[in-house]
Amino acid sequence: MTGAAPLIEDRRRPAPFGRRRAAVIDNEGIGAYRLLRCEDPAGPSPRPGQFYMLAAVQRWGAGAGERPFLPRAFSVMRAREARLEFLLEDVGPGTHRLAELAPGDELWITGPLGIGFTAPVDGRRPLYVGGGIGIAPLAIWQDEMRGGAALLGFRDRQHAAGAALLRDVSIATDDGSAGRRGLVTDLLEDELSSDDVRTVYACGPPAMLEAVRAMCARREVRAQLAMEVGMACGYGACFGCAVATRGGYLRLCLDGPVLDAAELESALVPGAGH
Amino acid sequence: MTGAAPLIEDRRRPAPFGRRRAAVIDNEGIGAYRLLRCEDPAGPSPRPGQFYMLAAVQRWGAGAGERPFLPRAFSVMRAREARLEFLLEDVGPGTHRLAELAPGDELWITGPLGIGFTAPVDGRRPLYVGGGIGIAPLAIWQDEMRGGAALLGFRDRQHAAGAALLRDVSIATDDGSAGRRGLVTDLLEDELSSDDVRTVYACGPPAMLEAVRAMCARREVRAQLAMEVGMACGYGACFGCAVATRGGYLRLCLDGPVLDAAELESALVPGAGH
Amino acid sequence: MIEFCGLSLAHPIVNASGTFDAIAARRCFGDEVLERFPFAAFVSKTVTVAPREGNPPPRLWETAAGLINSIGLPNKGLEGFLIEDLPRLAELPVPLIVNVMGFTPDEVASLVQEIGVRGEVAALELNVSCPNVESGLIMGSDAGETGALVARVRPLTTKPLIVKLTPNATDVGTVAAAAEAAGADGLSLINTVRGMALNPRSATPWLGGVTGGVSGPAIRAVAVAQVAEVAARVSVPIVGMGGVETGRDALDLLRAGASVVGIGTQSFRDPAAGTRVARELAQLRSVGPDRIAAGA
Amino acid sequence: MIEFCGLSLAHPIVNASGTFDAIAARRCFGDEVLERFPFAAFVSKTVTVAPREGNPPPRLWETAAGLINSIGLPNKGLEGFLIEDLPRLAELPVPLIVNVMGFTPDEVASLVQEIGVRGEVAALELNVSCPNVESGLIMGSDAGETGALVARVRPLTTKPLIVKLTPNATDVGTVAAAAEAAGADGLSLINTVRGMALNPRSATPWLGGVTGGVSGPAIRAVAVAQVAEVAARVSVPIVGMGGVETGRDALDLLRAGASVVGIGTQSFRDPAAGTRVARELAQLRSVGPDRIAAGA
Ligand SMILES: Cc1cc2nc3c(=O)[nH]c(=O)nc-3n(C[C@H](O)[C@H](O)[C@H](O)COP(=O)(O)OP(=O)(O)OC[C@H]3O[C@@H](n4cnc5c(N)ncnc54)[C@H](O)[C@@H]3O)c2cc1C
Ligand SMILES: Cc1cc2nc3c(=O)[nH]c(=O)nc-3n(C[C@H](O)[C@H](O)[C@H](O)COP(=O)(O)OP(=O)(O)OC[C@H]3O[C@@H](n4cnc5c(N)ncnc54)[C@H](O)[C@@H]3O)c2cc1C
Ligand SMILES: Cc1cc2nc3c(=O)[nH]c(=O)nc-3n(C[C@H](O)[C@H](O)[C@H](O)COP(=O)(O)O)c2cc1C
Ligand SMILES: Cc1cc2nc3c(=O)[nH]c(=O)nc-3n(C[C@H](O)[C@H](O)[C@H](O)COP(=O)(O)O)c2cc1C
Ligand code: FES
Ligand code: FES
Repeated sequence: MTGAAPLIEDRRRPAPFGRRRAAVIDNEGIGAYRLLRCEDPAGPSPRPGQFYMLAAVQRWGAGAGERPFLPRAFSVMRAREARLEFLLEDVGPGTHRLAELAPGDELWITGPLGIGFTAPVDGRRPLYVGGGIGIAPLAIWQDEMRGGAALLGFRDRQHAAGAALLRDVSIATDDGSAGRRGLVTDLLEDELSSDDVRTVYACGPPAMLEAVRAMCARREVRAQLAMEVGMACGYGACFGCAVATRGGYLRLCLDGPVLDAAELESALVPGAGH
Repeated sequence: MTGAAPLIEDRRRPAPFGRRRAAVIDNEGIGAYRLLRCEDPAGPSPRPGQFYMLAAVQRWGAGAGERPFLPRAFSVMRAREARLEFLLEDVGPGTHRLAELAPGDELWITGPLGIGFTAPVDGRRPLYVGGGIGIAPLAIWQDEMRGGAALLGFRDRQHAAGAALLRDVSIATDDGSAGRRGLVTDLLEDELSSDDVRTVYACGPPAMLEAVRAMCARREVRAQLAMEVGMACGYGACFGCAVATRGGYLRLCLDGPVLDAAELESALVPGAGH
Repeated sequence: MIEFCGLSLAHPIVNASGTFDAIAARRCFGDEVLERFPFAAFVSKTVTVAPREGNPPPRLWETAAGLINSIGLPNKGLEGFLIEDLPRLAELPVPLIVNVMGFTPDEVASLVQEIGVRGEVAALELNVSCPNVESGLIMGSDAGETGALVARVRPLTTKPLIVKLTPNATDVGTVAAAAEAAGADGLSLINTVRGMALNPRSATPWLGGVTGGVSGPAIRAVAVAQVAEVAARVSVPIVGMGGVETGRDALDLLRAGASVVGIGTQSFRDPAAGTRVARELAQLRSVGPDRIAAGA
Repeated sequence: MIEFCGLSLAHPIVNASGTFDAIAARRCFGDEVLERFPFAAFVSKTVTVAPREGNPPPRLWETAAGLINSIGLPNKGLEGFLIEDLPRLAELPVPLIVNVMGFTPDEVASLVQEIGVRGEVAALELNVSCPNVESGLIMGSDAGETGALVARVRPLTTKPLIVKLTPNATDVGTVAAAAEAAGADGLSLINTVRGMALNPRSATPWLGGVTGGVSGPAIRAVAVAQVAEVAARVSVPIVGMGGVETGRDALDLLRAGASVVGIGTQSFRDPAAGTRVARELAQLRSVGPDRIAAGA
């Protein structure tokens, strides 16, 4: 599928209507992350960059008895043979519950949702820039693109274990415990200095995305950003996932989560990140 | 302790202040019921007829994400060597959750609470009348009284398995699948016809308690009824467990759950039972 | 088939305004949405005269058994609605109810007139949960203001007029009675309950709009109370909503006095929730009351 | 030590009126209740002039993340309170705040006068808000009535007067401002939110009192909103309550503008909940804001 035309509908595979059950196959620790795999015989194969709304069938509303109440959004990290893979980090009640699921447990899933990445044009080569859990959608995209270098930033060595999920990686960590000490944007700066005939595909925390956006804008490098923001529904129903663009607010679940960096004045989305 | 003076404070063993954790020892099926045993090293030994407020430490608020929210009241069925036994039937979200607890799980318990039974006076002999799950407080009381006949009514054979928890029992079942076909009050009618020098101790559904109350009133047989009504707190804080007596409403958790039948105009408490 | 304000509905479950965007859902799920449309009528998100961007984000906060939203009624405005959205909403397999709100009686009048005249539109829902620009108070919290507004716009359309009440009022029953007296054909309630959350990091309000509205199971008991209160005061039919999750919850609102039940937040958890609730409701109604209690 | 309306409190956690009966708790738990008293002040259940039996049962219904109660203010009446309860409440190791309600201004006046004069009493809380009792219109939902009532009784005692507001009002801020202007020393909120449940078997109202009041986590977001709204309008200190379960919830109410936090329904789940919440709150306050967010 390399070189797919940038038509919107090529970037969106429609989802079956309504949530459906999906059996958990396994749930493996990868450093600081969990790789959650489930069956999805009824679903179409997603486009890279699309996401799913996930909830556990059992005990979604458990624990302290309050949250999680709504489903949570997760980028698909890989999809093959009617199986979906998600990468997640336990950062709150929803991800905590998903992180403890075991084979035999069930998920509610709705998806694929949103609009994914488009291939580079004009002979540019892809460059993936990921921060932390943001590596997830880059993995499936790198697969489909059949290559391209990945620059990945992590907090520390434990998180950097996630880098094994991509190929051709360069790593930076905040504490220098793996790869170069520093930020992934330091790697990006070097890379673009030596070769800027690139299209950048980035996913990560808001501050990282904003640095990538600004750097690419300065160098006139095209960039697509897979963004995150709190979502209640994931399919355009609640208008809760508004992101400010040059053209006004858009619903990230419907017109994203992948946005062209040129649409944004800033990628510093309020309320996102940890 | 046979022949304990009917002083209120002899019928109430005060509880440690605040809820405390109690490890589940086992949770055994007995016909249609569950016998739930837990450790309670910190608690005093309860008086027969007293109750505890129970909640699971984990997943109290789980399932559909709503109920159970408040703790639930359970009569103590036996207490020895710092272990408490409860008998319960799965009739709703709270009892359902308790019914699935396994060794190693933990309970929140508060108790013992309320006022228990008093021994017969004037040389009367005890007679226990239980309906369904209402056998629980009669078991510990029969132990302490060192005997006395028990008349027990159940829906069917499966429920009648609970009769094994008492001694000297006569059984009636609604469908005749165990013991005599009919109501426990038929057994009581026969028993009182042949010997009414008795004090009746009854626990069961409202309709049964009301029949017992009326029958005993007619024959001028003293009766103590262990009653049930919805409770939020169990320690007199919410005023939610009001039961109408000849002297006005009382808080069943504080001035019951064992009431002298003579105090009641009717034992048909609204909102109780299934 | 049930009859509601002159509309024939296949079952009593509709969506709550602003909680299901049929056009967006079609983009996400394709035409399966039309084939398996979960609601017996479709209620649009609120339309205002001028286009609105909506409130600054964040717009959502998850709370105990509920959600607080501060969306701020983003919409394309009257003209955008008529030109872009109405033709697509007309393709839905169910009657269309258009929800409108104005910041002045004149605005409401032009919304009612221009939307009411369109053949695609089966009925109008008047959202009166908006602040009066002069007094700052919510119009719908005052019986006098609500009655005057309804009386003013009632003659402007022949279509059924449903007035959507706010729960943030001292005396919803009196507001409802005033709306009925002024000519409302139906009432819908409850809208969201005013609520707020703080950012755990900064201790400032989390929502860009500062306060928001609570929806979901947390407000269900409030909905049952207000529907019962209003049903006791009026004889026009009621769309009951607020925290409905299951057929049993829908049944409770019907028993409290509603004729039709709206599903809001629950659709966020499952886009097809309306279908499930309608099915559960039909099942509950096909058994006797005792079986209902047992199956609860 | 914190200062609240002239009272010195060991920490900012008190009980919400009607959710902890210190006399009953002593019967259940013995003197351990005094030794480990969970609250920095004790607020009595509402006292009325005449004794009250309370509402017919059932009085409780469990709902999503909350409870609906229809208790109906059972109490021994003014005389019974003064003779039987006051001496025992005086034995508590903390200041005593007596909550009172009258069905007429005269009743309120005699309650304030006769209770305010007692040395055992540190402050009075005026319940103008109970939704369970049929007193016709609820006084506390109207700024004029509330202001007039407070002005009338203010001169009758030298003790601090806390006015407990109802959340079932269109405009709580204005009621609060009227209470302050009329001389209230403090305000407390929120009382329960009007709600209702149906008997699954009979489809009739479950509660003997027909409607009731919702409390617990379900109303927390409403409490935060109303406390913030009132704090923006008045300068007297506020007792914030509604759905507090953890120290983090208490912190939110303090950040929203309260000086003291009340624990209600949570005490039903654990009699010593007040102690835990006070401890959690102290821990949260001893760390920086970032650690607070992380530990939430
Ligand atoms: C399109 C998309 C794709 C995503 N892909 C992935 C992925 O592949 N892997 C992954 O791990 N994550 C992914 N995320 C993020 C993931 O959805 C969130 O981490 C998750 O929702 C967190 O839920 P939680 O309950 O664990 O944590 P929460 O407690 O919900 O915390 C998450 C953040 O939400 C905010 N927050 C805190 N409390 C509340 C509240 N009560 N209500 C609302 N917001 C609150 C805070 O900013 C907090 O830092 C994606 C998000 C989007 C939108
Ligand atoms: C002093 C005392 C001692 C008891 N001892 C025992 C015992 O030894 N063993 C035992 O099994 N049980 C005992 N019970 C009864 C036990 O407490 C109840 O069965 C239990 O509370 C049921 O909880 P649940 O969540 O399983 O069911 P619920 O769904 O709470 O159903 C129980 C009943 O409550 C009512 N109800 C239904 N929904 C609601 C609601 N939302 N809010 C309020 N009420 C509702 C209905 O009448 C229903 O039939 C005792 C009760 C008391 C008061
Ligand atoms: C995200 C969101 C957006 C809403 N937007 C509107 C709206 O535009 N117009 C309106 O009248 N009501 C709106 N509502 C209120 C709902 O229609 C409904 O009255 C309320 O959510 C209660 O129902 P629920 O508990 O089932 O969600 C909105 C509710 C939510 C949660
Ligand atoms: C069972 C019960 C009884 C109550 N009784 C009173 C009362 O007598 N007087 C009063 O002012 N408030 C009363 N309240 C209201 C509480 O004081 C408090 O305002 C409310 O419950 C909100 O707090 P919570 O969510 O922590 O329970 C009562 C609440 C409950 C749940
Ligand atoms: S998450 Fe609901 S509209 Fe995007
Ligand atoms: S259960 Fe709360 S007073 Fe009895």
